[in-house]
Amino acid sequence: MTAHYLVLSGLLFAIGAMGVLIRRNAIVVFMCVELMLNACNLAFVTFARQNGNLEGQIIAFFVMVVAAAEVVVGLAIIVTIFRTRRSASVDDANLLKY
Amino acid sequence: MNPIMQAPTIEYGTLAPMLLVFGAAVLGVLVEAFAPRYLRKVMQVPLTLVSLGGAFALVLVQVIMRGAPTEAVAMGAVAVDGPSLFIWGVILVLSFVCVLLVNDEGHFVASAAAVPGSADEEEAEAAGGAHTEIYPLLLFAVGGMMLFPAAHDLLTMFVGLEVMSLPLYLMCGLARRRRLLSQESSMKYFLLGAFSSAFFLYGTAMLYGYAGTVSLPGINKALAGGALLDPLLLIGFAMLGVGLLFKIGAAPFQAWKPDVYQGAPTPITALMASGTLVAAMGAVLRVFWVGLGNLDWNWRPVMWAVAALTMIVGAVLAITQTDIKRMLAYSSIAHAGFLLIGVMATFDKSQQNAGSLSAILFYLLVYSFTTVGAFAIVTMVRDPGGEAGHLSRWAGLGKRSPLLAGVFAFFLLAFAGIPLTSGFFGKYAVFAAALASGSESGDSLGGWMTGLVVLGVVASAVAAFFYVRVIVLMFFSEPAADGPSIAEPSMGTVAVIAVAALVTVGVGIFPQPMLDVAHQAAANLFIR
Amino acid sequence: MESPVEIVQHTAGGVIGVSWLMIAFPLLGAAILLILGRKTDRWGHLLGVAMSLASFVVAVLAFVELLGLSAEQRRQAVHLYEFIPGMADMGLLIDPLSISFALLITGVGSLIHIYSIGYMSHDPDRRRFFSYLNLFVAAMLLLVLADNYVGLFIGWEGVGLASYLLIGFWQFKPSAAVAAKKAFVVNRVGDFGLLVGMFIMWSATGTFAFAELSEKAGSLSQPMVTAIGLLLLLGACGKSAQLPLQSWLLDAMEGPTPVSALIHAATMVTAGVYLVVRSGAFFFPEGSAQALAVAIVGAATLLAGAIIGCAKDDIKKGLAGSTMSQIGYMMLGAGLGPAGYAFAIGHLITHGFFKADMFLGAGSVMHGMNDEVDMRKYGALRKYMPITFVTFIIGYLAIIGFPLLSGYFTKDGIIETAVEHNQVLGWLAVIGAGITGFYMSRMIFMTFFGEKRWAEDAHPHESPTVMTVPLIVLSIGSIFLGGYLILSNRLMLWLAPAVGRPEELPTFHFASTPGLATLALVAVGAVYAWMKYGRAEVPAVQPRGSFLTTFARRDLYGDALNESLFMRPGQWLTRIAVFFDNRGIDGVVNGLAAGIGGTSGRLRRIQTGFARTYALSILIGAALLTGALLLVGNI
Amino acid sequence: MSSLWLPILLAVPVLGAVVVALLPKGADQVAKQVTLAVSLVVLALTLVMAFQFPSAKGDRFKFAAVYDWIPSFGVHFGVGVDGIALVLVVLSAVLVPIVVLASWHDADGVRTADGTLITPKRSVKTYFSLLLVLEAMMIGVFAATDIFLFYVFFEAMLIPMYFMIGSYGGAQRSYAAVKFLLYSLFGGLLMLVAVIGLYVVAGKSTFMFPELVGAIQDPATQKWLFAGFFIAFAIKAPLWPVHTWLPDAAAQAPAGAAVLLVGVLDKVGTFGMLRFCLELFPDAAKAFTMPIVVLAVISIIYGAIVAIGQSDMKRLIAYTSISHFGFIVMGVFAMSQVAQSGATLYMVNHGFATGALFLAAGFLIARRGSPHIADYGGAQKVAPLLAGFFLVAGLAGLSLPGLSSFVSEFMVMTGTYASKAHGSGALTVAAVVSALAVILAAVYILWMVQRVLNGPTAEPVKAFKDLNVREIVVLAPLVALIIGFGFFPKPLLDVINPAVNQTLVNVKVDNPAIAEKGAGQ
Repeated sequence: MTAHYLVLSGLLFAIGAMGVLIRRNAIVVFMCVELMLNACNLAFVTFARQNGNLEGQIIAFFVMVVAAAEVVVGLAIIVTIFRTRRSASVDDANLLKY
Repeated sequence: MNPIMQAPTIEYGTLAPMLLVFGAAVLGVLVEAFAPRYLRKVMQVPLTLVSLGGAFALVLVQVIMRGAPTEAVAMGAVAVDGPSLFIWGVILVLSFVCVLLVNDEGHFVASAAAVPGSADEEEAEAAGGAHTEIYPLLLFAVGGMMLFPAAHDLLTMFVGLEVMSLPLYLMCGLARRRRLLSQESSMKYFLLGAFSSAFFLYGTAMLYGYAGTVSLPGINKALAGGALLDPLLLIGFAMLGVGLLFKIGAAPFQAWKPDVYQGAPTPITALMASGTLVAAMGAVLRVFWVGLGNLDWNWRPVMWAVAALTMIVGAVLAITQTDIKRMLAYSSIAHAGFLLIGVMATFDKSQQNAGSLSAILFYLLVYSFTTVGAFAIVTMVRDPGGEAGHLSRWAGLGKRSPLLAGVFAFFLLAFAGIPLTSGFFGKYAVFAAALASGSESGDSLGGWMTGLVVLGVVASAVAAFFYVRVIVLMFFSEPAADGPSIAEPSMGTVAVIAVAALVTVGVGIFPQPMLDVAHQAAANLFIR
Repeated sequence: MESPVEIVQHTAGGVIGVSWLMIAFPLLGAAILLILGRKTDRWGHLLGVAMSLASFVVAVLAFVELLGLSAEQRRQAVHLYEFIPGMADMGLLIDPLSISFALLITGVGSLIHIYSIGYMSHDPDRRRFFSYLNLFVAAMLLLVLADNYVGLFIGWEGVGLASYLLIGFWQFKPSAAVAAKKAFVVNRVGDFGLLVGMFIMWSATGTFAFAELSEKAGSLSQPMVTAIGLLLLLGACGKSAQLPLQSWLLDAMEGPTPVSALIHAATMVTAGVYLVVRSGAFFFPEGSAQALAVAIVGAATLLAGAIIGCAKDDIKKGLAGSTMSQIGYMMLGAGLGPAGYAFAIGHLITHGFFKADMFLGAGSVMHGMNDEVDMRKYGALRKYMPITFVTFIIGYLAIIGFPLLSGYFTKDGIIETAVEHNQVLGWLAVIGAGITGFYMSRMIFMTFFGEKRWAEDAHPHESPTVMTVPLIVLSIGSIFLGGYLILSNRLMLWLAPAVGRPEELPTFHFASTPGLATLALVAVGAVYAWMKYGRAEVPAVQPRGSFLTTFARRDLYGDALNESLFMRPGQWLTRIAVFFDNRGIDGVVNGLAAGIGGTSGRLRRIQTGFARTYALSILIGAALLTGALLLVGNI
Repeated sequence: MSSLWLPILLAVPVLGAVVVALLPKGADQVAKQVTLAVSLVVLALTLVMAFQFPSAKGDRFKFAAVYDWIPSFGVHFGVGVDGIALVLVVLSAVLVPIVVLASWHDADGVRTADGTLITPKRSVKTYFSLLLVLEAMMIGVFAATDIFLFYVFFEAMLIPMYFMIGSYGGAQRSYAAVKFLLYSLFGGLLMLVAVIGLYVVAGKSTFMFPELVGAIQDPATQKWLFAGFFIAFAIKAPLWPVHTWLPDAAAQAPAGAAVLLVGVLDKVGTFGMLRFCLELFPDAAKAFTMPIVVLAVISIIYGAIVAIGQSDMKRLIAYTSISHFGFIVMGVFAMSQVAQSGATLYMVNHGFATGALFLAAGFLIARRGSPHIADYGGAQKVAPLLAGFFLVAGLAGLSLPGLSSFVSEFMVMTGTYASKAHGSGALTVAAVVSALAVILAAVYILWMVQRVLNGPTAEPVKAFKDLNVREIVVLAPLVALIIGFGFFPKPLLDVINPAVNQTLVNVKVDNPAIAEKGAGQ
């Protein structure tokens, strides 16, 4: 009965990806990425259950740590940008192109 | 498996180089935490250089004392084999060189947090000290670069990927001049990087679901038996591919490269263009060949298309670039394409693999050194507002400082793959490997390999055009009245350029020694 | 045709052994004059004359030595050196034919050298003139002495070069420059024929040597021989200004008069005749297609030349027309096989004398009349330059074939043989003789008789001795040579070892039907000319003539024809080709480059700078990758 | 036992180049003298070598030297010369000193007779060190017996020439330089694929030419590899329709560089066809002969016609060269001894003839400051010596008998006509058609002569000075060679013929009638 979980994780991942594409606010975009990571976690845990070994669950913990680190870096960058530009919109930052 | 957990064993000796780098990084953090500001730089620089140099020494020791070890260490988490050691060596030298560039004054912002043009930036400027955090960050990145290609299971690889990327995201934002561009590049790099690594992770999950393990050999074993059309497998595989191809900047995942390369501080660009590419290429090889070797008849056609697309996009788009760093970014995309030709030349049943592998390693070596040299020169051509990025500013450089322009022209010729430069032999090695494997019996796409090589040839002809274009600008056109100034180079920069030029010439005339090294490294392939 | 006498490799020393000196002397002269340049201005002309005389002496000695040998020994091959290993050697063939030419070339050549001292005395570039003359003599000698076609061809082009340089000697005159170029190019058309002919010889026999060729020619297939013959004829036409390649000769009169005398009357233009006679093997048997072609070309040209001669007011062009016509006679003769060869060569030699005589005479007239060439501005000159007048008259009588003068014998010989072989051509030749009578008389009357029609500043006077002496010598030759050569077939017997001879020797009748007919027609022509130009007043400006006259004045529309057939289309072709090259081929190349550039310019717009667009591209990429994998997997 | 001749011959100019490059700023005069000295030394060495050639040992490649270079690619530093290579090496060695003298002032900023500056002052020592580097590579490319080494020189050669055109040429120089480089580079890269393919398919794990002869048997493979090599050489030669880079490059390059470009660099193409395309892929060569000969004939006629229509002296000469290269290619592929010897001889003679013509034209242009024929007229009156040399060079260009190019052109055409290699009459047709160029050549050369030298002297031309001593020293040797070999080509042919026979043996053409004919009794 693990299929549902996989579907759910798939949905979450898709939602996250869509969010990245649709939302403008950098923070929100970033949260969507986090959502994708968590979708992965769900998948891992599910598969761990399915395969009957613990690796997946352990991986989940690793991912959380990594995600946390990512948050630190990410927020730092976004905040700096916000301070300089007074806007957190991803689209405002497009001096670099072509 | 027995219920009792045994304590994991770690081969410290074998892992020493990596551990040294990470250790130094942690130490660097402590220095940042406790040492007074005026002491930090004095302590950080030697620490960094020594640790990198030491690590390189340790790699040499490994090779000399124990030959090329081929073992999976740390409970099969890390594979220390010929290719890893080779890549480690290259990365360590490159990063050492890049540190020399980083050292040079004036690349990095005094206080990243301060708003550009604000009072506290003034003050930070006045205080003088730049961010010394750059050094530990760089060390962490290097550590990641070492772990990434050496990882023996996908989890370790993911961790390595992140450890490599996160510091780079930050460092991209630390340019002193043109800070808006710098910050923008850092944000773009960060968001897209995170996005792609999410794909990587999801792919890992799918493969875990398929194989029940994330260790590469395990996956390969599962492939040997299991159904090859399982959607889990294919989807996971594709997602994994996205993450990796993003890092080497293969089309259609190349979009970030020009923006980031242009915005980031040039020394960091140099590091990314050389170190990151090398590491990512290593990872690609390991995943596709160790992890998915049994699936090659399945992924090679797809990789064919990717390689072709990458070469074409890189070469064609570069033609109309007007910013030197952007142009080099596209050229590195094109070169990633050439490297993928080499990747194509490795497959499960081939006797050629050792040859192809060594070709790729050789190519990585020569290309990355030339790249660092080129970027080092870019740092020297300055406008009042910072580096003179726009190509038009380079007009007539050959008249004003023939030596600098000459060396740069030489690097460009090496990129173009003109004989008697290292670049030529790199290209030759890869093309030769591809044709050789293509002509082998049992290659699923024999003739197609030739086609790909011809395509590569055409691409490099197109690419030659924009390298030549820069030479034309520098030598055949009259200098602008208010031409850019040539920065008085620091010892570090000079050393960097000298090393790069030396490698480019030396390997260009006597490639044999380097080839031998590459051969030995590739002799007994990756451990599977 | 099997040449009756084998060529023997010359062994004994003697003059023949060093006969290459004939070529070496003038060549050396030319080299010295050209290399030392202005330094030699003072004595250059003397050196030129000396060298020419020297080689004349050698020729005479060789001639004497050859006389000393028995008929079977009279074909001496002198091997010089290996030219193109395995293909051709440099070697000379000293036989009656070649030595006769050598004598003519060096003899008349020397006289003209001497004459030129006076004629060119006022020209600052006299030294250069003499260097070219020497160059010409050397090349011409190589042409006639070489023992194979390659050597002959080198000489062939050498004389072409000399002629080019001398026609364009006053190159600052655009007309001269154009004429020179025209002469060379038209000649090249002939050379094309000669070249292809040589290709065939080589691929068929693997040799270029006259000796081997005349042996192997018999074994070749008839079509091949015909082809070679016709191609050689094309070459001959170019050099000898025969139809259809006649157009350059009249323009060639732009050159100094001695040049016209030496190159464009006495020697070079007769090279075509030499070629045909020398290549007898390929025009065998007489009456074969190619031989007939030669005769027809000759007949056609002798009429064309004569007609042109009638309409020219420019004395030199008039003479040039008559040269064409006379060479037509020689060709006609040469087309008749061994029977005609002797007469052709004979006429060639005598013509060399009397035509040179008249050209030099014309030159002498021009010398006295400030280089005026329009006969309508002459008249009554006999009183003012008597020697010139007398010598010219002798030449005149010779050419119209006044009984017992040189021309009479040689031309009559040709006509009679022609009539024997081919009625039509024969009688055409007779008619031609009549026309000759007319236009030559016209020239005489307009120049030396009638009223003065001079320009104001003209002060005619007799030319200096250095010019008149050659005239006298030449006129003496014009009187006696013909009779000496033809009567009792001296020339025919002399040449026999080289070119063969008909079974039974002809006997010269003084009162043959064609002969008498010729005389009658000539008389008619002369009288008509007297009525028109001697008795009547000669208008100072050219009157609008009848259609026929215009036709003749325009050189029978030869130039117009070339222009509309070759020049115009050629110019168009060139323009088209250039356009195609710049726009077509190069256009494609540049277009390709531009295309790639444009693509790049358009593609880079995809790089919008929006992070989210990049993310989208990543997502799409992921989808593609997955799709592709599934696809490949399912194949 | 490997001889040191060629390695030394290669080393001398390289060292010279280094020395010149390291000279202090402003030592221009010294740079020139050093360059001249070095090139003369090279010439002397080459001549000594050439005279020892007949007695030297070694079956085909004499003065052979083989050292390992890149063992893991099977690449050797292998050099050695057969007759064909030797004459071309000599050609290069002869032309370089002449070019050095000719371009003595090219980098100083050329002024016209009336003192207007055509090309600005540029770095003298760079120019001359490039020249020496180029010389080394020219010698190397002909002497290489290792295909990889040949390729390296083949490509590396482009760079010095690229800079010589690009920074010392005329107004359009950078366009011309880039066009030249990219065109050749593209061809070269295709050839690279073929080179690798040859190595892989032959499976001999060596690049040494002698061992690779006859290594490829499968006709299909031969065709592909042949194509790879041939396209590169056709671009280099250049053959219609990939010729358009030459007029631009030659017209923009300084006269000296143009001489080396047309006189030597382009010969690498025809040399490569003769040496590599034929011997490595005989079957393919035979299979492709007819189409290639057709292209050659097109080049001959087309080049001549377009030349007639040119208004720029240097472009005109370039197009005449395209026509001449057509002859060479035709001779190479006629597969008969006479034709191929003629073609080889043509490579040398064309070097001298076109060299002289380019230099003479260069001297005219240096005086007038314009390459346009229309800007001249009546030069003969004011500069008879220059005019004389120009005329002789031009006549050599229309291959007037008695001048060297005639012998070769005649041999090519005769050999092609007589070639029994293909039985078919097609070759005879080709020969006849190509003979039409004899007429066209007269037109394009003499018309140029007429417009430049003859006629009333144009105003700006009146200021011309005649040749000075340096210029005479430049042209005289060339003209001497042209006339000398015109009457006595035996020395060259005696060296060439055996090598060509060897080629024909390797190509397995049974063409006895011609072969033993031409071989010389």
